[in-house]
Amino acid sequence: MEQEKLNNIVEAALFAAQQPLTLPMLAALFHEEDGVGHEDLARAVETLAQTCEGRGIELVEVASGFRYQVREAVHPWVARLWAERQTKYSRALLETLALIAYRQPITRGEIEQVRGVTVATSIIRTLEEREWIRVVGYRDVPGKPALFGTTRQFLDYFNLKSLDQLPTLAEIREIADPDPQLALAPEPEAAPNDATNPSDPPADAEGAAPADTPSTTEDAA
Amino acid sequence: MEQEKLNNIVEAALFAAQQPLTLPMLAALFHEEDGVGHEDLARAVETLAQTCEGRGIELVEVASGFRYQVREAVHPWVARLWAERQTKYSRALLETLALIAYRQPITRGEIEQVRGVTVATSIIRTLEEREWIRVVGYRDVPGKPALFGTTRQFLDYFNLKSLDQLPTLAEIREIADPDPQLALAPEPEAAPNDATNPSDPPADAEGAAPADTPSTTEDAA
Amino acid sequence: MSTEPLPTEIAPSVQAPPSGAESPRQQEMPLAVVHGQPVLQIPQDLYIPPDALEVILEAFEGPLDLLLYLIRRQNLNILDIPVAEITRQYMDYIDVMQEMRLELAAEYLVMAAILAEIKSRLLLPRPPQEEGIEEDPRAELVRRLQEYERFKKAAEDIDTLPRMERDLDNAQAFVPDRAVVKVPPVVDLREMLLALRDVLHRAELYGHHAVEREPLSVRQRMGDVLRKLGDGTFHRFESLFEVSEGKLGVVVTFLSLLELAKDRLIEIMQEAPLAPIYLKALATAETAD
Repeated sequence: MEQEKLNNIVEAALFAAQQPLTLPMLAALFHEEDGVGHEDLARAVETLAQTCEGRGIELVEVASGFRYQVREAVHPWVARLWAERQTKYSRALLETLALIAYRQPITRGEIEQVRGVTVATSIIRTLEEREWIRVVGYRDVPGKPALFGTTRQFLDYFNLKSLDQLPTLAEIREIADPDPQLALAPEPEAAPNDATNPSDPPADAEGAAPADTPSTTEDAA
Repeated sequence: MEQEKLNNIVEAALFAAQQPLTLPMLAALFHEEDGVGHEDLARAVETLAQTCEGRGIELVEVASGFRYQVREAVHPWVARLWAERQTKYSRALLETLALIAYRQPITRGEIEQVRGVTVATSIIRTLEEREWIRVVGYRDVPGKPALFGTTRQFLDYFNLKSLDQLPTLAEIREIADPDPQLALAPEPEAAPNDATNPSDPPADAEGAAPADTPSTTEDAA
Repeated sequence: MSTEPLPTEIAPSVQAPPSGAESPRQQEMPLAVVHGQPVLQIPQDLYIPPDALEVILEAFEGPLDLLLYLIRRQNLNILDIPVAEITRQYMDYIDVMQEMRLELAAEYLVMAAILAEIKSRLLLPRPPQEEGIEEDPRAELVRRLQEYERFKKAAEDIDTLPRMERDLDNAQAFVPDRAVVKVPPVVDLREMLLALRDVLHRAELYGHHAVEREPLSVRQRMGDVLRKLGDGTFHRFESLFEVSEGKLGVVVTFLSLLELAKDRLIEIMQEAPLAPIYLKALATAETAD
C-alpha cells in the first residue's frame, strides 16, 4: 500500500475512533495483503502529527495511544460549544434589579426596606458580575453603605435608550397579570444573546413559544 | 481576528462537536470583540474543506450544518474498528422510508396502499427511534391518522443537504400491456414511436394473442 | 383514434431483454434456499409450492412485489394468469398458513382475488355503448404496480446513498478540557417589571412608601453625578453639565443635583455670592479609586 493511502487510513481511523489507538490497534485495521508494517504506521503517525502544526488540532500520544485533540490555544472558543445556560433568575433578584433601576441611587438597606426581606449578597454579586448594576457612591451614614445604580449595559440589554423609556411606577401598578400586552415603549427584544447559543433548540423547533408570556405569568400567578 | 486563527478555531470546533455545526452556531463561539463576520466563517469553512483534499477525511455540508467525516474511500479499513455494527436495513424499512421521504407528509395507510402490504409497527418505531421520521401532523379524516415526514437527522445520516438531493424518483415505466389505449402514460401517442423506451414491445414480436382477450381489446381500440 | 393503426392484441412480454424473451432466467440469483436446495427462480405462474411458501413470502415485499417480479423478469402476461388455478391453489394454502404468517399471506390472497376479478371482467363482453366509458379493469392494477415499482426503486436508490456507519463516520477530536462555560439566563424586561409591581403592592400593604411619578432620567443622572464625584474631592458645578445635551440635559442634571442634595448625598458649597459653586460627595468609599 502506498504511504499516502496508509496515512489517510490512519488519519481517518484516529478521527473516527472514540478512544486513543495504539500502533498494534492501527495495524489490525489492515489485511495481510496490504503489506503494512509497524514502521509504515509509525511514519504515518509522525507525518500526520507534523501536518497538524499551526492548526487547531494536534495529534498527540497519551498513555493509551495516539489521538487527535483540540489545541489548548483555541479551547476558550471551542468550549463555548457546551456553554450552559444558567437557570432563570429568582424573583428576589428581579425585584432587586427593578428597585435599583427605579430608585437609584439606592443602598441595599433601602432595597430591603421596600422588599421587607433581606437582599442576599449573592444577588448583588450576580447583578454586578453581569455588569447591570454598579456602585455609584456611598451614603454618608454610619457604615457608608454603597449606593447602586444601573449601567449602560443594563440599558443595552433591555434595548433601552434611557431609563425614561421604562414605564412609570404608576403604569406598572396597573399591569394586570394575564395581560400580555404591557404598554412598553420598545418591545424588549427577547434577549440579544439569544440566537448565539449553539445549545439553543433549532429555530424551527415546534412549540417555540414566543418569549413573552408563559413563564412570566406562571411566576406572577 | 486573523483568518488563520479563525480557521483553527473553526477546525477545532467542527472536530470537537458531536453534531454538524451551522455558520450561526460557529459564529456563536466568538465574542463581539473578535470581530468575526459570516463571510469570515464561510471563508474558513471553505479553506478547511480544501485542505482536506486528498486526505482521509473531508469537510462536508449536510442538512444540519458542516461536519468532518471519514471519506468513503478509506471507510472499509476504518470500519474494522467496530466489530459488529448494524448497517443493513430491510427492504420493508427502506421502502417505507422512501415513501415517507418522497411523499411526505404521508400516513401509514397511504404507505400501505402503495406497498400493498401492512407496514409493521416495528418499522415505524425503528424509524422514529433513529429520528429519521417524525409525526408532522394528523390527517383530518376519521381516526386522525398521523402524517409522517423525514427529519434533518435523516438527511444527515444519508449525507444529504436537503431533500432535493435525494435521487430523482424513477419515471413511471410502462407495464407490459398490449393495449396502448390504456390511459396510463400521459400521452399515449408518444409511446409507440418512442424509440428510447426500452419497455416498448417490438411491434411485430408478439403475433400470438392469447385466445381469451381479443374481443375486449378490440372493443377498446 | 380508431383510424390509427394500432397493434392488435399482443402478449405483453414487455420487459423482454434484448437477448430474447426465451432465456430471461440466465442471470437470476438464487432467491432462497429451501431444504438445502437453492431456489433459483420463481415459478412461472403464481403457484408456490407449500414448502417454499414461507421463503417466497420473505423474499418478496408483498403481492405487488411478486407480481412485478413475474411481469418484469419472467415476462408473465398479467392478462394471461391462470386465475382459476391460482385461486384454487391459494385456497389450499390456507391450512398451511394458519401456522405461519397468516397476515402476510392474506395479502397474497387478496391479490389473487383482484386478479380473478380482473380476469372475469375482461371475459365479460361489454355492451358497445359503454365503450370508452368503462376503464380497462387492468388499469388500476397496472397503476398500482407502476407506483409501487417507483418506490421500490427509490428504496434501492436510498440504500445506495453513502450513509453513516456503513460508508462514512464522524471525524472527531478529543477535547482535553471540558470545562463548561456558563451563559447567564435570559431576562425579559416584563418579568422584571412584574417583579417590581409585586414589590410595590407588597410595600403598600405595609403602609409606607408613596409612589410618585418622576422622571427616571433624573435618577439615572444622580448615579452618574455620584460617580463623577466619587473621588471625594470638590468639583466645579459647571463641570457636571454637558453643553451637548441641550437644555433638557441641563435641567435633568440640575434636578439630579437637587435630589442628591435633598438626600444628603452631596454637599454644595459656595464661598461667596457669585463665587464658583463646588460640589462634593458626602461619602466616598475608603477603597474608592
